[in-house]
Amino acid sequence: MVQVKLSGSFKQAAGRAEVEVEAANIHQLLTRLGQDHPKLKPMLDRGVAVAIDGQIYRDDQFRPIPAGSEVFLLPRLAGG
Amino acid sequence: MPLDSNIDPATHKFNLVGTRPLRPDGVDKVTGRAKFGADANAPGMLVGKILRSPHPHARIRSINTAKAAKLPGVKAIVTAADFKEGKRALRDVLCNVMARGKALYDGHAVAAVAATSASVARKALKLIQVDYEILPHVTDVDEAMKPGAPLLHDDMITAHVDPAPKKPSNVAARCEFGHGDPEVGFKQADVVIERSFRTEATHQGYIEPHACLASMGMDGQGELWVCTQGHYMVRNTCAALLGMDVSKLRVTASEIGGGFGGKTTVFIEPVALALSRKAGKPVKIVMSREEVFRASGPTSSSSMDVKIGVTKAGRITGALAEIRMQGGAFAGAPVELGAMSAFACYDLEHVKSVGWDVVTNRPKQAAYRAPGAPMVAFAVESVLDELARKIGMDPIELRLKNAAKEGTQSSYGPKYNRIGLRQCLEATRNHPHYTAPLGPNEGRGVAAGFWFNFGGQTCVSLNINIDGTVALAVGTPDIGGSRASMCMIAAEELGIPYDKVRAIVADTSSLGYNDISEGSRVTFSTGLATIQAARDAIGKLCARAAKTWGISPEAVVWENGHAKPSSPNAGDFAPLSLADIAKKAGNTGGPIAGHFEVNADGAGVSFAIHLADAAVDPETGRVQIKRYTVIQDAGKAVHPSYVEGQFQGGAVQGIGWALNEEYVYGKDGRLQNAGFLDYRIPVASDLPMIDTVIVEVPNPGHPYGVRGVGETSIVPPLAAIANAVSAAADVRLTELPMSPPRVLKAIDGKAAGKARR
Amino acid sequence: MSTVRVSTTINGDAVAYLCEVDETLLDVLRDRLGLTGSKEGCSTGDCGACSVMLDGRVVCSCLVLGAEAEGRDIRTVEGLAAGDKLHPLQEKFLEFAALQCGVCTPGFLVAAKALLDRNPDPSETEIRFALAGNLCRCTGYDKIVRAVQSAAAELRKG
Amino acid sequence: MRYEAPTTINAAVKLLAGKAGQARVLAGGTDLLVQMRTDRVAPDLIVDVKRIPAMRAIAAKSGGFRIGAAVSGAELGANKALRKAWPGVVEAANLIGSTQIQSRATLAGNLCNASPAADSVPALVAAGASAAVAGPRGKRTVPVESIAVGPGKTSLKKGEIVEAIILPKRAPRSGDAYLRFIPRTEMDIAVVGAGVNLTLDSKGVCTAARVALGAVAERVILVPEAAAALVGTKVDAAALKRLAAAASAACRPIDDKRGTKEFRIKVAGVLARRAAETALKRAGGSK
Repeated sequence: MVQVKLSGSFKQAAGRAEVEVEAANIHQLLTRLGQDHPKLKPMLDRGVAVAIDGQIYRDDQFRPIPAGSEVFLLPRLAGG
Repeated sequence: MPLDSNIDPATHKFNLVGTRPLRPDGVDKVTGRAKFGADANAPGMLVGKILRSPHPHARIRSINTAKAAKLPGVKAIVTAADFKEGKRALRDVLCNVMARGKALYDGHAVAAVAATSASVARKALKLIQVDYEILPHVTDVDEAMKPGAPLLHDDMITAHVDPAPKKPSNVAARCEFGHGDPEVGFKQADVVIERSFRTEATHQGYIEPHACLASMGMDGQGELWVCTQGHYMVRNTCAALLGMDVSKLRVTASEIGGGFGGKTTVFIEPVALALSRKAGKPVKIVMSREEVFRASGPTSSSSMDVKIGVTKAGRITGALAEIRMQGGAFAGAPVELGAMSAFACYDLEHVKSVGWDVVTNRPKQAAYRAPGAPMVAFAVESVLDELARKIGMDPIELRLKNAAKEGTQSSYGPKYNRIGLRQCLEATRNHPHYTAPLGPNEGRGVAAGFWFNFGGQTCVSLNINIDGTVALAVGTPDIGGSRASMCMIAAEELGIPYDKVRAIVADTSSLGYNDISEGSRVTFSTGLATIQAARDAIGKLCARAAKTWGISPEAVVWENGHAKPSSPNAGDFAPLSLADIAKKAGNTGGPIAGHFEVNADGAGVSFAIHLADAAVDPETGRVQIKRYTVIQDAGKAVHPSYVEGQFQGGAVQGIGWALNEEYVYGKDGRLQNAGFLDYRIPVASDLPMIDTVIVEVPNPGHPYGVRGVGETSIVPPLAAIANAVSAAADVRLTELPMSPPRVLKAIDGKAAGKARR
Repeated sequence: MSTVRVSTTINGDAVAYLCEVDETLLDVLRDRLGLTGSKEGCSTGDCGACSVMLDGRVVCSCLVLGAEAEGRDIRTVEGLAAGDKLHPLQEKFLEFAALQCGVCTPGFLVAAKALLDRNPDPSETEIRFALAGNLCRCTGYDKIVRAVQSAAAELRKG
Repeated sequence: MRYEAPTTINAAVKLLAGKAGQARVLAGGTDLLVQMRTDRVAPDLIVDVKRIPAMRAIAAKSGGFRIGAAVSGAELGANKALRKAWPGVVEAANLIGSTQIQSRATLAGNLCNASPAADSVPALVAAGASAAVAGPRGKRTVPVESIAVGPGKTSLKKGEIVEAIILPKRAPRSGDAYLRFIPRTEMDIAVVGAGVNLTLDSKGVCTAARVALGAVAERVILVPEAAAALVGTKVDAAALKRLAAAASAACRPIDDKRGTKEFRIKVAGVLARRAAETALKRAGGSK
């Protein structure tokens, strides 16, 4: 199980600051999150990034999530 | 060397990385040979020009192009009807490229012509009759949020608000970040300061206007030459808007005359392609400077409230920011990034930032160097400056007491990896500038800044030539000297001289997809891919040597540009140089090339501290920057001259934003200053030298420890200068730009206030 | 619109062209003569990217009509190097990394040459004011000013 | 559109007075070409006056100077005698635009463009300069302040052209100065401009003064009340204060993208005072 920390808008949508999902990589994580928390779905569809132990992943959907790592959901970043 | 090995940048002795060789595109750029967007021509080429709405908000009842079409020399006319209304994600891009139903800002494109000359094209534009129904408009972010404000989009329901609003508004979305409860934090504080701030929209101000040359064949295959930060993005977007197969459009990135985020989207490119398709001839479009200002993307203007509490001992107990940004006529103001970065420099228990993305009748904003962050840093760092004064603490001391470090939970969520904020603060405190004496009417300001830095999709090919030189193909347009850095990196890995590598920016048909050159990602991601492509080639070179020697590839190592047996046990063979192996490549298995494709993640965040001395003329409000120092963590500076250049360039853009640059709209909703005369970017005589200190705290996510450096440098200057000006004038400035009338008003207002007391 | 026939000298070579009355010298250089080294950044004389020498003085070629060039002497960035030898200003711009995107560089080089022709030993302030009509958005001018200082010193050595 | 480059003033006047429709004089071109490019004017005839020798020269004339209408700012700046006699006029002319603009821009062009913010005009008005006008009905000489009548509008009749600017002979112990306010250090249009010209007697008492302001009204204005504040004084602090107040009081500016009314009124006084201090120093007096 992965403990996903949510803050701000994600927390509001999910109704809590932390959710648990069964996922071995980012792709599974996002799929399950969307299924378990329909209110998160539009935000996930708009694009999100996932931070695993402080490293932000924007694109790498099959990045494995090591057991016990700190996982955070973030909006997808765009730059200048 | 194992392919994924990271060297320790702190102890590793580099041959080239960290030196300052001449850039490979340099001679072309000092002799006028370099080809920029507007420098290409094609036989039979037509000139494309765009008709733009003079109204900030108007319904387009009809467009009559009949008269223009009859003008001799006019070969094609297009309107929104000529573009495919495809995927929803591209709807706003399409509507921005060519108005559909309504013109949403002064300068919004409504039609375009291609003609045999510029003068015919100009004449034709005057013959196009557009029947407008003028609608009420709004250009200010706070006005646009009010109930009853003129509505831009009937279907805009604010996203991420629970429950969802029933009625449409100009507010596209809300966002929120943070942890803890600021209200609890404020109760623990000895001093709490709350202030409101405003910043005006500024433009990236690249000197090269948007330009492209499109050529569509009658077989549906197209070529596009364009100045852009991302030619793959241009290809994919244009193909979608024109209903083409991606494979049928080849886009070549010209030399690019500045972008700073402003060339990360499309404006004229789909129009030129549509005109060319219709006319059956090449079409060149070059924006005028006025068009650049009116119709390409400036950044957002903002309105912000910031509240921070500290103890007398200098510990921040609570921090709260509410940020409203207008991003022009379509959703997408960079308020999320602003809200995320607001308090990112600090280690806080109770922190919250809320952002509102608002639409107005202005051109759609485009990314501008650390989008969203500079204005929010202006607000936050101004309040911190005031708090430091209030509790009588040195401003760097206050920041050091609260600085984020490895393991800190960032205000936007995740915990930090290894970061260099503390090192930057300490370097600032030890810099002679920090304690240098000030003259009369002068003030010193300090501010911190943060930027995320990105990675992204990247693809690199490295071909070994027959003579042992190397052709390196990258797919990220070179916006600040990246070809030099990539040649250095490839040569470093291969162990050959710098001038034996030549880097090009490949076109979209020659190399796999690359994300845009944005988010300070190029030296990080393309550099990372170049390292890996070189290591891929080295593996192959070693295999060829092994084959030549008849030993196992595992028994060959690569050292200083040569393949060598890994130990005496492996055999006694004279080392083979890269050139030796290359010469025989045709007989040992064919061409040798290294490739790497990656979703580069692991870009390290970066922090900077800026120090500014400003003199204020108390009688006119005029501000002069007397001294300026940038201290920033680069992780590892590959080419220090270009790292310094990024520091200096960002600082000076920030100086412009702080002092004089602004979009001025009249009551009629029209842009008043669409030119370099009245949109005042800094000139050489406005500035002192910009001193730089490169701090190197390696990024664990990169083999050399590289962090992006391009954007962080624009984050602190607004605040650093505001703090300097506020100190010099002895009154807190809360609105940007701090133009003379605004500064003088503040000075006079304070004097009047004192007189009343 | 009437067409004007013009004979002039560009980078030392005799050149003849036809242009329309409202075409600027910059339009002529770029579109008719293929000399695209001079850049159009604003077309209002505010950015200096189109700087050329006209009878020994630096001008914005966007503010000169093509028709005015009759019998004049014009020098552009393309004429700065002598054969295969770069001018010291060009060399110093490279050495000091005084360019990032490079689109303003031709204008800066022409304007800096005009300055050094008249004032071989300018102060930093004189350099900054002499080049105030050339906008650069990438560098913050620091490295440009240093390159000009160094080129001036080099040229003084002769 | 037609381009002509006559070599005599008579030929230029003839062309301008002809039935060509809208005709424009091209001297430095730094305003005209911008106006053409931005579609604000579309002349039928352009008369380039730079090939008229008399208009390219600076001549000494009855103790003063006659500056041809096609003399550039750079050429003015290079004329030592002129710079010595009228430093305020030359510094004003040399403030117009960049080095590049200086190679082209002219005093006469700055005057005839009739912008209220023209940098050289307050200095010329303060200097008591006049304009030599040639036209189909002959020649006349008028004070420079009578040329502009409003933004972009002049009192010149069809076919008339300013052929030269005339600066009078200098009395001993005279000094002039021009200051403008711009947000940057270069390249901006004046938000306020102030020209001051004064003469002292042997005791350092001001015997004559002229003060002119730019960018605070529909055209450059001469402010006799401000000059009166100086005459009869040693241009001391009290006189300067009265000068500043009179300058501010004479302003009738507008709010625009370059500055507010309030700002212009206040800064006009500040600049008039500072310019007077410089003029005083140049006249050999001391504050």
